[in-house]
Amino acid sequence: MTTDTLLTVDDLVVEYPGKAMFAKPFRVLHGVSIEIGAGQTLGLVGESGSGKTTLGRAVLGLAPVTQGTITFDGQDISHASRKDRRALSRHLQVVFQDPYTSLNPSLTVGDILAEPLGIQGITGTEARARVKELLDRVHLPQDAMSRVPREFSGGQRQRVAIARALALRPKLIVCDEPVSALDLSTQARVLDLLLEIQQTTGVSYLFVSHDLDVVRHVSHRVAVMYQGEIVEQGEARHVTEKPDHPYTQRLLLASPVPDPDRQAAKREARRAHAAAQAA
Amino acid sequence: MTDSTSSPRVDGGTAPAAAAPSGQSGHVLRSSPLRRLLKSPTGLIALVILAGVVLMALLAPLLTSQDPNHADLTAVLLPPGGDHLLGTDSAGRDIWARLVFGSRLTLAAAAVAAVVAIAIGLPSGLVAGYYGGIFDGVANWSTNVLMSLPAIIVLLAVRAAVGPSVWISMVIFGVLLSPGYYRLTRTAVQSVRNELYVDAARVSGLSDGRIISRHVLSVVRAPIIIQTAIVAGLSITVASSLDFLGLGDPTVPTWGVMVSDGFKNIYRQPISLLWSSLAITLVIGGFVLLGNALRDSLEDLEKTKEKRAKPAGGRRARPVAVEVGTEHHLLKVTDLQVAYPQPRGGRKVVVDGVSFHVDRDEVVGIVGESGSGKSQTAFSILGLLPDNAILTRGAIQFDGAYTVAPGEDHVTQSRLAPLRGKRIGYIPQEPMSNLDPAFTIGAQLSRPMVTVMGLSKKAAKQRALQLLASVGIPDPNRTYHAYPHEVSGGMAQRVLIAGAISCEPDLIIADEPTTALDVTVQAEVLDVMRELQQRLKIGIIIVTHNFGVVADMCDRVLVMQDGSLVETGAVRQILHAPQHPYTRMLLSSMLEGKTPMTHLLADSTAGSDR
Amino acid sequence: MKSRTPFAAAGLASVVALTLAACASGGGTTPSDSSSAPAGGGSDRGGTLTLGILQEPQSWDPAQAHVGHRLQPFQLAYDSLILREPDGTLAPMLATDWSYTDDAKTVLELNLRTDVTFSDGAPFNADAVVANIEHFKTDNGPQAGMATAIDSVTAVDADTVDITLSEPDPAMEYYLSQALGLMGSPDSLGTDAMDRLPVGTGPYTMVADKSVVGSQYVFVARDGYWNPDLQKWDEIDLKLLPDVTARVNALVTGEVDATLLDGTTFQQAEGAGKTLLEYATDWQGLLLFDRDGTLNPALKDVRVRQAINYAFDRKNLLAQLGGGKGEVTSQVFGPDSSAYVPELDTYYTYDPAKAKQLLADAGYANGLTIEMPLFTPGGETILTFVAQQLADVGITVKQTQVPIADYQGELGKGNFAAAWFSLFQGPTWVAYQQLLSDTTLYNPFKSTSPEIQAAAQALRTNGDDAEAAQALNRYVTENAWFAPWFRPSQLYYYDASKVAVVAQVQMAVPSIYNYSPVS
Amino acid sequence: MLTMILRRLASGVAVLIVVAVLTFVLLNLSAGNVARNILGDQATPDAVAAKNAELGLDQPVLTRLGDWLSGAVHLDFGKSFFTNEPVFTAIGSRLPVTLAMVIASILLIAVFATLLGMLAAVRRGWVDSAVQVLAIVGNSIPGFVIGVLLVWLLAITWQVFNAVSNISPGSGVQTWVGSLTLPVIALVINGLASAAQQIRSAFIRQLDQDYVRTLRSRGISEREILFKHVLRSAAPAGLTVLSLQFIGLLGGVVIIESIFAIPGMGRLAVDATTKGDLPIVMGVVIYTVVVVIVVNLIVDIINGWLNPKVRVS
Repeated sequence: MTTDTLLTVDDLVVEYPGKAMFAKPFRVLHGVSIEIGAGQTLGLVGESGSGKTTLGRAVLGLAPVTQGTITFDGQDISHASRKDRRALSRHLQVVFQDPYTSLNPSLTVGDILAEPLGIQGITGTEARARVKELLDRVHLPQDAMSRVPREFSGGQRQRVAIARALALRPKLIVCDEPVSALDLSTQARVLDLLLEIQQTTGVSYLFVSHDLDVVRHVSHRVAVMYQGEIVEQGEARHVTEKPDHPYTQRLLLASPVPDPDRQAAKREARRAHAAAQAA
Repeated sequence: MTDSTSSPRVDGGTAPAAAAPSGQSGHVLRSSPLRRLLKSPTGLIALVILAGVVLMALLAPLLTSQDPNHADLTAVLLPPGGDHLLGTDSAGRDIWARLVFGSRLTLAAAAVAAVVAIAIGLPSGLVAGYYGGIFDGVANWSTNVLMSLPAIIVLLAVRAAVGPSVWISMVIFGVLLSPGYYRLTRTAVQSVRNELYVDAARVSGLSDGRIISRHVLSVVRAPIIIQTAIVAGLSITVASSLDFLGLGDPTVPTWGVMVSDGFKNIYRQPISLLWSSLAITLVIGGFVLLGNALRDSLEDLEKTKEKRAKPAGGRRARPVAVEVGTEHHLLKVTDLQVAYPQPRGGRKVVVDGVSFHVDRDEVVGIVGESGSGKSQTAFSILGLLPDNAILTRGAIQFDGAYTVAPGEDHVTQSRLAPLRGKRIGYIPQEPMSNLDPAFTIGAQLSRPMVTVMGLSKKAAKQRALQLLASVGIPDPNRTYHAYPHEVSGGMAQRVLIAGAISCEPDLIIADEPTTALDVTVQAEVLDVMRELQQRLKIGIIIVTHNFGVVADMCDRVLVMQDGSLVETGAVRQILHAPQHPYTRMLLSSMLEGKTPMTHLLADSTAGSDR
Repeated sequence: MKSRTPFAAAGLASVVALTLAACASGGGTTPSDSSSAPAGGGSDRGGTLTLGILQEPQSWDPAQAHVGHRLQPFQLAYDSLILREPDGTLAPMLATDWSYTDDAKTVLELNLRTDVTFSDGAPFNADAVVANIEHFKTDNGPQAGMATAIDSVTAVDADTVDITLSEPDPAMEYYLSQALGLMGSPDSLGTDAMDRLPVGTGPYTMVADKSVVGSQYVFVARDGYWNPDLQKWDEIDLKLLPDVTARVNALVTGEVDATLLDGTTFQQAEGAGKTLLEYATDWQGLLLFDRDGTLNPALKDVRVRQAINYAFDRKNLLAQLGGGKGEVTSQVFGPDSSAYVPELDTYYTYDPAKAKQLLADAGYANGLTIEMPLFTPGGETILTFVAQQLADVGITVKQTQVPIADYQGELGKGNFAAAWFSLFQGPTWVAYQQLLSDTTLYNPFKSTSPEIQAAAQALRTNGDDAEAAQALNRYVTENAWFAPWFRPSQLYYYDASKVAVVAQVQMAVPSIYNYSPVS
Repeated sequence: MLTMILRRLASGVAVLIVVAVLTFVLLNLSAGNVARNILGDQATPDAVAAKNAELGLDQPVLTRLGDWLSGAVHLDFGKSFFTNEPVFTAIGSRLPVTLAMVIASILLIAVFATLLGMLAAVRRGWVDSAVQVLAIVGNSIPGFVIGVLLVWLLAITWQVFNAVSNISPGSGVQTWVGSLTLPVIALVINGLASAAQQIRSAFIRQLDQDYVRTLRSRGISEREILFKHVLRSAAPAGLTVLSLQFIGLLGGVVIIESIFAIPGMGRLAVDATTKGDLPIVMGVVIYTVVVVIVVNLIVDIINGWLNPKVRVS
């Protein structure tokens, strides 16, 4: 795995300045280390406020790196300038959680998809052709180009967001809760699409989610975050089925299953686990 | 810095979303704000007035043959008529000519103030809002200085220092108005700065300048236009007030100068005051109307309401006996249909022909995706649908009496209000937004017990503390005295559950009660609900999209799609042997038990996410 | 009266406006129709008189006293050495008699009353007079110019004072009936307390706790006042109403009993049945300062100045600016002065053709431009007419705005070749001093001529030398040093059911002694 | 909370100093003819020069500014150039008039705007339309037109009120109230409609909140929801609207004072600026800024008290 490591985060600390003038800075990440190999998916799971989104944002340059390093494709990007970022954006892209706010409501889908191309100097017919290709790629109709996000459903918007991320054929896409806001069936379709894209393009994902089931389904490796630290990291199957850390165990046991009898059993297991932890 | 796992599912069943379906249908006509503006009567009136004045200014020489500055000693303060359409002023000048030519300067003066205010306020607001930091601090402080300056004194002092001039006054006034733009822009930019699409643009490497011009400006544009309409009106008011006080530039014909002249001669020729006052009032009114209409057309939030015929036979609906043999059901919904009037006419049906019942000591789950009408059904039972909702069909009976009788098109609050809290409890989806941030948890919890159950304050507090303990809150006393923002989401949801059962209702309606919670918290909250249900033997309706929750809680399940009930049955029957293809599709979308990295759906290549 | 129109109607700034127009002081000796002398008999004292005043005193120190309508409030609390009757004749007051003791008229001796005390109990005597006049010379009040000729003041004995002049001043006795003659208590002179509370020998005393700066002043009759004939009211309230609209409203609704109105408002008072007291104190028109062509060479040519005079339709200007009340004129000296020549009132007539011809003769057939100040607020209508009438004969007026507060200052600085103004018509010597002397504000270019010098020399020793005075008048009129339009009437309205009022010659409002109750 | 107040006060003092310096310099650019204005047309140039020296106007601006500031620190704002009245007294005698008028107006606006806004938000329908129309009309007619109309109708034509509100302190409460009625009506008409409209939208925003539905589901009466919960949550927005109106009234009152001949702060300010009475103008500026700072501070404190989040932290 180390041979073709794409992203390495080493001992990352992120702090936000305090609200008041001399308040102590607020530390969100306490020395986090992860690795993602080329063509691989790292699932990052944790509850709200655990810092998993911040980790993704730090990789994207949207959160301040206080300490530690982020290495992407052999290059230290911990403090990349806006200019470096522009070059980097070819290889590093993002899909956000909320498909309703991640697309500018006043731009057409065509403009949204052409934007990253334009930054890299791809314009005119070439860009138009690429946009068409992208729409195909995410299974959206060609006439979507001239429409605005408001006219699409949540799932379709998320497809647009994915298409935007794919525009420059990146090596890594940070997926920040990409299906959390979607209906069950839509979630399934979007996950299918993400898997399909990985299989055909070999892109890597940093897949952030609070849902262990989702993470298990798409990840090669899984990291579990709890209160700004990674408490467990390893092969997806291992972490999501036989976790070592009590928190991951708790997470696993808390997720309900669609079967009354198995759920009743799981409930009992959870209670037993809780009692054991308390003891 | 915030993980947003708890973000609500979009269209998780809140009423406005159901009433405004544009996000879902995928086939909404795009109507530009301008077109909407033209369609609203106020907008049209405003545009007609303003266009008229602009035309008047442009075509001034064509509209009158008189020289607005020609004084005639022998024709002073003439009444309207003859050579002078609107009469003459105190220097024998033609009022109509002055009105026509005055519109040029009046509008230009307003434009100067607006342009200066925008030129200062907009860029500084953009920079301060986008970058924050020191510039933001300095700009905010300067804004405070500007806003505490007494405008009239500044205008007077500047006038004294540099001489009287409409333009300088308006430039200064523009400076004084710039904080309005600054604040507006800054707030708008700050809200946009944290939008995900701006983050996406940053990730794409878009420069700040491009981000501002491409993503930020488009959002600020609308409020700026509205503010400009207001500022234009204000400038005219201030300019004419200065003239009225005799502090303008009298050598040029502006409407303010004309009012001033008219006011001085109010006893000699009152009508000479009329025209310019009227013109000023009309134009300011035009700007005010334009601002209002623009706001309306941009927000487009106005709920569409249908004129409803008053129910025949008086307001008070007579109680109707329920169908024989159904009295024993705790709740029975019969053929319920709920619709919303649409802005472009017609109605959108969100609940269509739904029938089901709930008995005592029974937990019924309503499952469906967003827009399936499950929350609308729940709110119909509570009688808490938005004002513009119409019950087009059906009936609801509770404990053997109709709350909505057949043939009634709206909820009779006098029937439902006494039931709410006392007989029917409600657990909402979002814990935080459903507690009043201004009151302590204890106050919100004990108040219904005082008003509904008639407990004394002391007894209510006692009981509230017990309830808090019973929903698993470790330190009830602390939580009792805490404000909502001082407790976690999970705790807040427990508080809401405690509130729902506080008056010992027979039926609880839980609308996605755990959707906003972390999965570990969800498990605990469900434990609390189950334990309470078993202890109190109450009926519960759980609205959810999560089959895990259904499996955990429910005895029976209703599956809804597009407002209709597609399948009902016992929980095991539905989960083990679903009949309807939609139910099957939903269940197959579940990830639990699936092989990782495989396709979940056969037809997932079709881009037809609903 | 229209002299007030632009100012008084201007609302806000009329306070300042009246400073400008406050030139109606007085000093003439020509008798006017004083059918009922107010200082006479009527001992029926009683009631409260409420007057709407235009301006409040800046300070109640007598050395800071002003003229005209701004002298009136001082008369409540202070007596003057000499009393000026409504017709302008001088009568004994605190001084029982006075005379020059030398032929050169440089030593004026006054004999004083001995039975008068100040309201703080101090006795009035020669020392008090000396203290007051010396204080007046040093306190730099608005009328300090009245004392410039005074060399020294000495107390001859307890009730006799000699005023020694450095050169004869024919107006000195008049001055002693005005600001210079007001006597304040020596102990209070120059103190801060006196700025706010007058201490004099006058018929009334101010009630401090009912008086509010900027609003109103309440005076009550002083017990034991030495001359009950001048003390006709139990109480006199002055309400400060700078705005003419406010004044007419107050008069109509009975909130004040008498006040000064203007051409835009008097109709309202007539309609409400108020009574008019009409008298003229001012002349109005253009001052053509630049007779030497310093600033505008065209004005050096007498034909240009005459053309300007022929360009004005005086009758219609009076009708529009003065409500038709007053008389047109071409001379700056008033009927009450020795310089007055009746036929000069019609020396210039409205004759645009002649004006154009004169301009053509002077080489300005293609027109010329004159810059004039437009004071704001208030001067808008006037300057519109000036510009229009001159434009009709080919003269373009460039209007430059000057805030009304700075108007006089700007004129005095010589920044304008010509300007509109309204000035009072005093006695000949006073008028000469104001219009033609080389120290006055209104002669910024210090223009003069041998003829004027000669007349001035004759007038210095005898202010009422009619021959010299009329020669002077003829000279400035024929040579068009000014372009006078008319003498507007003051429009003073009062409630005749409550008060009887007699006009005071050469004063913008009547003296306080001229109001008597109607029983 | 206390730190918030202290911080706001410190910032307020800084604002005060900057505004004072700016105004002082600005005014001094135009102070050329003050001595002449004081003395009038008959004063000799020597007398004018003497007056200039007496007033210190022959000193450089910075020297004068220094003198003024050192006086101001000791709360000595000097005397009026024109009336010799100490600035403190001059403002003190006019302050009650203006403040009485402005406060009475703002209280009436607050009460009626809240009632109207609430009614419009809750009832919608014709009440709502009426408030909207009222707001448009109220916003469209300039204040001086309303004032002039009122004088013309109520005082001159019908003679219901005094046209002129010249107030004397000795004249009893009744006269005082009577004379202020008309100006206050004019101010209220001008401010009420827009305040009602904004309070209406604040109410509508609050009524749309989730917790309102939850309160209803608990069986709490509509009246209690409205007056206890919604009113309280809408109050900060309403207070902000009213505080802005208050500040606006302080400036706008000059026109009303002019029409009704009321000897208040506005007229004092305009007269003093026109005449070049620097000490008075500076006094008025300081007073206005202090009032603005105090009003904002009070609003912040009340808002903090209404909002538990701020209160606790």
